[in-house]
Amino acid sequence: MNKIAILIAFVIFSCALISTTLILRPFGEPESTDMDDYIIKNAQNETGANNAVTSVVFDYRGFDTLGEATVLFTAVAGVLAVLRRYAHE
Amino acid sequence: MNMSYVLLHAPALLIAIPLFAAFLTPIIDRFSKRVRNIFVLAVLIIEEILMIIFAWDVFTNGIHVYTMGAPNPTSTVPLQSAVPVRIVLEVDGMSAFMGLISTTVSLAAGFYSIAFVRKETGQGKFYTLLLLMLVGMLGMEFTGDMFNLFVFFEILSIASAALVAYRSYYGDAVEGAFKYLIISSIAGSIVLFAIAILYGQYGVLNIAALAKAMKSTTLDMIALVLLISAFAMKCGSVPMHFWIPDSYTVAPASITAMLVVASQASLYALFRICFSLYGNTSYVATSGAILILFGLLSMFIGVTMAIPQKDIKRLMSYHAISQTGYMLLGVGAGLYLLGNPDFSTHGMAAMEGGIFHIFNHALYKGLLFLTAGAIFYKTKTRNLNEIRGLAHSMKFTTIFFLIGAFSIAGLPPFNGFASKLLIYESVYHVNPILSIIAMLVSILTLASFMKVFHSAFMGPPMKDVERGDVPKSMLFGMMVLTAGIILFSIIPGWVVGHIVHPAAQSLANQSAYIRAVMGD
Amino acid sequence: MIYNIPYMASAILVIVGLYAVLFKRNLIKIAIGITVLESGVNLFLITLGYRENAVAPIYTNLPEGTSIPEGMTLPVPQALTLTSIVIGVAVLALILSFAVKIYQHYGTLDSREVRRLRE
Amino acid sequence: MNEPSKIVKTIASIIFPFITVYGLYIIVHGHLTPGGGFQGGAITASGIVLLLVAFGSAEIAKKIKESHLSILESIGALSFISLALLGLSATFFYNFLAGSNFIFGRIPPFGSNPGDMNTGGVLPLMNISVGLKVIAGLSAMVLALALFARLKRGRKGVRKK
Repeated sequence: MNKIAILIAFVIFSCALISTTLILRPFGEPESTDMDDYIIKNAQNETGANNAVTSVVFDYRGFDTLGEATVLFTAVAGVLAVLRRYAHE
Repeated sequence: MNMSYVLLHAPALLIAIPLFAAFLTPIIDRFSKRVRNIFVLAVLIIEEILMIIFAWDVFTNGIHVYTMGAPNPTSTVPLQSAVPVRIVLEVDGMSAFMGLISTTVSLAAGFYSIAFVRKETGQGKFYTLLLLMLVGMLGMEFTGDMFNLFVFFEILSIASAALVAYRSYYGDAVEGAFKYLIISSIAGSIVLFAIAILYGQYGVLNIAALAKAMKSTTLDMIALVLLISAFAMKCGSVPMHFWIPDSYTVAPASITAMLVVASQASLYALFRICFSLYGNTSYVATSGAILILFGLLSMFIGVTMAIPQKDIKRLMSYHAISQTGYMLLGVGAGLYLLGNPDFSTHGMAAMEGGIFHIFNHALYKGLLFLTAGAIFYKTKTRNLNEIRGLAHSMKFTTIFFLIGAFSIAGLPPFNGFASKLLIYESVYHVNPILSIIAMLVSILTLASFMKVFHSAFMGPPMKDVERGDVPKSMLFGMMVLTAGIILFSIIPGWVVGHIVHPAAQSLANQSAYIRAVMGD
Repeated sequence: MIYNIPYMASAILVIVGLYAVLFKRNLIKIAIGITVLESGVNLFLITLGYRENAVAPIYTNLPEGTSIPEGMTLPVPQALTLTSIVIGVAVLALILSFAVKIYQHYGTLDSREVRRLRE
Repeated sequence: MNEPSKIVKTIASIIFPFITVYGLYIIVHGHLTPGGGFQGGAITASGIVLLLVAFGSAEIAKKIKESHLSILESIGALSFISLALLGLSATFFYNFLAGSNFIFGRIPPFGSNPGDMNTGGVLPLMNISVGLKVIAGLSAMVLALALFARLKRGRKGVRKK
């Protein structure tokens, strides 16, 4: 019973994904690119970096990168905490 | 350091301070354990104070925006651009309200942990992860950017999963954490897929900019369904609730109290998406109806599964599912009525009830989990058949448990009653059956907790339990939450008027949310 | 139809990954499923940033005659993908450490034999 | 499990410096060419993992301690967030070095150029701190898993609850 419910949910989810890919805009022709065009044009004079991707990673969306570094930090702390030695060992 | 400077930078500081402290904790831990404990508590207290000041400012002066990395925090949209380019933090009444809940419960959990995990190894990691959970919650609540929401969602999930597995010498702790992490990462991937669909259509990631550009296409509908299912999965609503008892039961008690708030952060994200992102589309009534349905199922199934439980924390976990149902019901009814002429009367009251219930639930369910942890600390068991007569030795814990139990059952004059009454009265106008089910669930909750009280605290005292209550730091942690409950029980009218109403108002007012970022 | 093949590839990866997570019994296979699922989502993100006949948005030794900005791919999806890859690594590490710990406790990786993971 | 052969050990110790230098190059040139702190850090950490595989975890654990790596990671993360906090004169994450003519403060000419190390403001500094963090973090994670697997191999009794 439980298994059938999971299977139905899985099939519905798959159909949603496939239909998404069919009706999404054509590959390689983005429609509204205001944010990205602004970054490409202004990355050099605002941040001084030649690499626009790095300027996005550390400047325009630097807060995301801080979060990302935190995720890695969290995972390391978690792994070390889970695999630690116990007092009674 | 004058006050206006702090208030201007408060959204970033509130996230940056615990993050900085979390990075610093492993280093301090090497030198002195005592200094580390004091440091962590000091950070939590500073957070609480700063959050209260900041929340008061938000409730009186309206939305705060903070643009990361811009020359000026309020310049959300650059001059040559039509859309926001940088990450914008946007704190409105609802965000500040959730921030208050998170900091309060973290403070209580921090105090409680000092004694509770004293005998464990690896405490440095424990406190680091606890601070990171706070960071994750505050980040989810303050951000105005979809992708940023996802990043903090993952920080919160990973930190919580690691803490659920903290007592990894118990096999089932690791199992519960495994399940939690699998569910979280599936939910995270689905959220990211939905964000990608939205980005592919509109080319922006800011919630306000997306809401302004929203065209109600089929893709938007698919994205909404994906987002609702992912966040409902993560907040423990019924179709995907099975992970809640497993992970709540095995986590250390202070972490279980934090997990309650962590799932409320997902609940907040769910509301934010339904109201602020999809508020002007034609899906509002449908998604409101879906939330009401989830709420009803959660309420009923949660409480019926709670009654036969023998494990005290497992029982409380099922009650947590059931109480989540009240919040979904209240806010869902508000969403269902949004835009109707009825909204200003019943819809608003329903939302206030649901939102007030979020705070109440965090307080009393946090308190109940902490008392369950105190019982476990004393007796080393969670089985209700083995526990009895604790009222003889643990006087304060008994009082705290009774306050929490009366509050969760919605007995007057406790705060649980105030929020439930708002929900009963207002959802009655959507459909009378909803109110009747809600009241029935409330009665069953009371019965269930009276059973727990009778079997755990009454009767002859247990033999092999030393006398005396739990250590002071644990009592103080419980006291923080009890003080909150008592405060809210004495002046519910003032709380609803000055804290809950601004939160509900700001959640319902989508145009103000958009205007704060995009200008007029 | 043909223009959407990259999207479809990513959707199929997501579906395969989800299938492995939902219907496989071995904990390591579940971890593999999560990784495949995340790869699918990452691929979907990065395909959204592609512009036809465009180069990477890096000005160091940019080819002559590249039109700015139309000749460059979108930088934001690349940054998002980087972030989500690192998150995937973090999740995978934690899942594997849980799996190791479960193996230590029960001597098996089959989720049917582990009490709480049965469903 | 057998010890890896001498060939593996020799090749690993020859290749290791090259991997490290390549990883560090990717880190410090992050603002000019494809790459950055995360990518370069992962490459450098993979060199350490290579040593781990070739020489065995016990051998490596004598030289590098998990707790030291954990401290190093904290230092990387702290310097990253401190760089972000230093921008608080304007906003959190404000790039206060760009255009200041101080270290890394130059602005490159618009359009195609050969690339100048001395540009990018705080970006190269952030790349370096994130690189440090990723090297330490990934090595600590792999080392912890390897050591744990080694520790438990000899033990017969599986502890049940």
